[in-house]
Amino acid sequence: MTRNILAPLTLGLVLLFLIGPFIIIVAASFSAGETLAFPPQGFSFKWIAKVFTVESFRQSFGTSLFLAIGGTLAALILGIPAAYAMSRYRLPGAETVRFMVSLPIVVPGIVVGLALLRYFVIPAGVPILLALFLAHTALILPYAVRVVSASLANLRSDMEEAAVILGASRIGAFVRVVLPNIRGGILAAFILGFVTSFNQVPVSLFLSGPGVRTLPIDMLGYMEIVFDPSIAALSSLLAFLSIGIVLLAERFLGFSRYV
Amino acid sequence: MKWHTVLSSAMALTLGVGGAAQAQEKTLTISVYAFAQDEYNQILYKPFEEKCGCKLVVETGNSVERLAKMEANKAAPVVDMAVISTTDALQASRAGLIDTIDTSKLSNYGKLYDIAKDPNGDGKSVGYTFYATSIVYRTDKMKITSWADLLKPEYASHVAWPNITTNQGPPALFMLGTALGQTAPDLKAPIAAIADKKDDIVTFYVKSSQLVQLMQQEEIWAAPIGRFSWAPFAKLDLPLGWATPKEGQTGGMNVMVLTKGGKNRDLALQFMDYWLSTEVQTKIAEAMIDSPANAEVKVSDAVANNITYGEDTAKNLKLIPAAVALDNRDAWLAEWNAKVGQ
Amino acid sequence: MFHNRAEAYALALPAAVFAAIVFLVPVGLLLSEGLHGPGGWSLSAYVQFFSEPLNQKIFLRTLKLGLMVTATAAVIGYATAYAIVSMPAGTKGRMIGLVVLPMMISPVARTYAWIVILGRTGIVNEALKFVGLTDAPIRFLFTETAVFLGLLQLFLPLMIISLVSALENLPKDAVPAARILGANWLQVFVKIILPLTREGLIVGGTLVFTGSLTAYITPAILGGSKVLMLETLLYQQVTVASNFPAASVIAFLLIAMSFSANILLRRIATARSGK
Amino acid sequence: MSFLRLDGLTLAYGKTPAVEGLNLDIHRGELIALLGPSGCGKTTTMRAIAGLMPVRAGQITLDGRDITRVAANRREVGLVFQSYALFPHLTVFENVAFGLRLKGMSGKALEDKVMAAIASVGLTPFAQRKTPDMSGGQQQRVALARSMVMEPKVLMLDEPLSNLDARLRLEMRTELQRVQKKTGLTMIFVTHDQIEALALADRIVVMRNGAIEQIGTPEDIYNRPESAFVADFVGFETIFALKDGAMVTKGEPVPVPDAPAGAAALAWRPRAVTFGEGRFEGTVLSSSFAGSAREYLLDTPLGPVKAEVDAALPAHDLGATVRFDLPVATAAALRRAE
Repeated sequence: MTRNILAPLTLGLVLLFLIGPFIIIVAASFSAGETLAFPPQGFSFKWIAKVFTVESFRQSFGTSLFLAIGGTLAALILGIPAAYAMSRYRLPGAETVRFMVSLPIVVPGIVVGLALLRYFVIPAGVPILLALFLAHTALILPYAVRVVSASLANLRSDMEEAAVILGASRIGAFVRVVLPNIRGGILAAFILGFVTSFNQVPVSLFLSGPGVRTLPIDMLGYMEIVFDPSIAALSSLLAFLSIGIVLLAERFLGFSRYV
Repeated sequence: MKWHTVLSSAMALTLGVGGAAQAQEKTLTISVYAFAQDEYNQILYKPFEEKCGCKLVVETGNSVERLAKMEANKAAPVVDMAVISTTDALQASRAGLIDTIDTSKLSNYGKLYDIAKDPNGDGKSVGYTFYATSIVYRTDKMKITSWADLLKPEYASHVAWPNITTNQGPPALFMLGTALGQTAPDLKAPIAAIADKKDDIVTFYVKSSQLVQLMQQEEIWAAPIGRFSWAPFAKLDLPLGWATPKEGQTGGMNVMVLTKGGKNRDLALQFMDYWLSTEVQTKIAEAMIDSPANAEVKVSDAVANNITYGEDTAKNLKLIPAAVALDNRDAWLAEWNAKVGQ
Repeated sequence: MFHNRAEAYALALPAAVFAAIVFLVPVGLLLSEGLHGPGGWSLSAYVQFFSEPLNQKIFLRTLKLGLMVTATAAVIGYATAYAIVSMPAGTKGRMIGLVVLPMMISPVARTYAWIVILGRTGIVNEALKFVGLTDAPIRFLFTETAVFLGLLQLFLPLMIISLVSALENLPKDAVPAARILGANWLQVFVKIILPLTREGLIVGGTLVFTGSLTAYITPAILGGSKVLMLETLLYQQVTVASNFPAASVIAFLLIAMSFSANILLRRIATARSGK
Repeated sequence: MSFLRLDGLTLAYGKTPAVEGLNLDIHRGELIALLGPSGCGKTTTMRAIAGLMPVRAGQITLDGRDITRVAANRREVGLVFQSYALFPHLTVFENVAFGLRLKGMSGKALEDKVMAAIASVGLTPFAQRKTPDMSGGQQQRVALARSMVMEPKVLMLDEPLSNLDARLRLEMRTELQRVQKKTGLTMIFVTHDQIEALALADRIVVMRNGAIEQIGTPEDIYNRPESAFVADFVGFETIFALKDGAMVTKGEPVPVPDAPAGAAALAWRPRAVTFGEGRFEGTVLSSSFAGSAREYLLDTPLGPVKAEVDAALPAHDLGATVRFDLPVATAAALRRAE
């Protein structure tokens, strides 16, 4: 019966390993000291307060928010029809489509960032923000397609046929029957895409320009200059924001069923 | 390449990226070092924006990275003016990325130390600050009287050394060479000395800010740094000192340059002139960010002790001439990669 | 199943074309850059890249760390996922939540946390000292160990999540059935669990391996210039050296490694399952 | 005049043909069963009638209107799916109201009509329930009400009883018959279960390999199968083809001088086999007890023969040798030997 002790023990150690850094970051956010340290030196809200005074954070937060929301929406707009086509139609070349759409998972982000910089931004004058938007959309696309495909697979296709026979148009059937039933999947894809985009570093590494910087790159830049706990504070704030959103989603939509 | 343009403009349209709204206001795009942006914002950017009724767009990063970007954007320059190291300015000059500066439009030009007026002698750069590079160290753990002390067996495993690609790298190696009695510009001797201790040395740092954390964690006891990074160390609750090695201190100068083909030439010159003014240079010095290059700046002793102040100090720094640094840069990197890199 | 082909293409093509334009075209151009020599097409950039011992070393290090992180994540991942899956529904949900939790925090901050943890006066060294395993603090920072741990912490959740969903789809009685038929735990794993969860392993493995190839921050901060990896080297080649042929070679290596890992994982998973 | 007419209907999945040149006439108010093994094209045919499957060639006429190219949502046909295909995000009421709302109906008229439909399948107390919470039988009633409320010209049901347990199956069978008789609705249902088809349908269409094998009343199909395929399907277990006035067997041909004219094969149900005496001899391969009867499988020089005898008679052991006969009088004469 050793397994009965072994399993929780493994799980405990793994969770400690995974969550340890998280705890340290959260603790450091409330530190009174000048550097990251654990246990934190004293208790204060000064670093949390400082986050709101750094102007570049505000700007890059806006950029990241735009990319995460816009990119995820764009990825869903492209991804939902693609997932639908692959699950509901006899599609010659479906494998090619699947491959194309999943490329962003297999191609390292840093390469994509560089390629876009070199061939879109510089020669064609594509604005950096647009390049970032395209890159983030492409990056989220595989997740959008995968999660939506999964929820479509759980939805019997004869439901749409039933709707059509009852008088709905194809689009009507999609809107009235398919969409309401994959809502959770779409929300899951949205959250997954949002988090992926928001925390994305490698793709954005090369894609920064005057006034255009994503938040993680800005944080990285900030850490290169000032090594104080305000980054920890900012990260904690963002983490709690994300956790809050996920919990709300879970509460109202049972989001975890779809991941 | 046409489809690129079509695609991008189509995308821009759908995105509603309005170029029109921006164009109404005069915009000056500058490229600067990333540190102390909040202070610069208060002392320099905001007042300038009010003065000129224009908008400043700021790109930040280290000198080399930003130079690489300028080179990439050569055909369609993004930034109007940049501040970089003298070596990078010389490289930019040779690569045809920057223009001659019309100093007659800089009312404060005459107030500068002579060494700051045209450091590369090509009329394409103006110094706005200089700094000493020496060693920050734990006075309770070690005694530093020479650059070579850092490689002592009992010290080496507590040292962070600047990577060759940083601005501090070559000067520090040059001083180490001097301490070893080898002053050849190929830096082979000091690189070999570092290579001997490469496993002991904690890290070859790229960003000096990290050193504050490492110092705090007692990961390191000493590191060669530029004086401009000194302030955060001073805030630590540790016995830290600024070494005055017998070989002297080295250092560097940062300069302003104008991008060739930059759209807002007059505005850029106005900005440069404002930055060089006694008022702004004094405030920046008092904030312990940059040492002044303007001779009229007077600061208190407390401030002077924490920055690199005065023309005499500047003259005594053992600097590597920009041309030497530039001509040897590739060879140094190759030598470093071959000996230390692996 | 619908049969209108035009409709199907109208739905699927925008995504595929988008990925092609944003991904395939620029990445293809980038790769072709490494194949241009002085007189047309040539492999000179590759020859030059690999002629430097440092580059060889970085390449091997990247490969090694990627494989180690993936393998470790797979082993720990299976154990953890199995433990999670065998829990009652409520606890299971909470455990998955805890596993996903670190993904909510910026990788920038997560990586910096390791500087605190692995420092000479950090928790790990203090713990080792307390237990009496060492007298002098061990140096972790700026070593491959630090990068390994950082990468593992970054990507382990992806593996666990992939394996949890794979294990959940495992037919309920498959494992007991195999046990009754006389299989030991290793045999159960190799003959039942592995083949039935191979999609999860492939997805998780690819995400972890590719992730470790592309995670710039971790090697940059925890490894520094002493532990260069291909991704940090790529960044350096572009920003410091403006050496685009070399960057193209590195890009090719990264993509090739990522694809090979994907194919290899598929192979391993298929071979073991006995088709 | 036929109400629903399939004329030379040809269907295919990509390059795989599914139904080839099918002709069928269905009268108003008829209850038709499409019977056949899986893959025979019965479901495909039904989907083509519903408009869910493109027609390669041929014509479908419903109530005098050519609907071959009419979109599924304008065909005025109903379809109850095998899985019921209820909308899980909607209540019973909303499921039933779905089609009416699309027609623009609302308010009291809608409510009355929907509630009447729900009442007609006995689910009034469940109107506000979400469908996934209901039992299989209840779900099927919802599906039925949802289709019926649209007053389709033809109502089709895909394997309507296959997902129900034995007791519910009987109940639902009665229900379907009652609804059909009451409304006079033309109904087509697809099934692979001959008992279901025989019990429910006015006429049975037996399909095989994408074509119609035989059309007839349940009595026709049960008693007068035309081919070996249909005979086998409705329980004739022992079938021998006729050639030159003799049965083709595994061993020697057996002359049948009194075979009916035009017969291509003879078929016996197990009960039609004379057991214990006769011209032939076989050994008992297996014996199974089925309540009132006992079934033997015999290994004979003719080939395997299945016989059923009264269970009251003494049982034979495995391996025992018994005599039996295949009287022409109890055989069904088939027009096709396949």
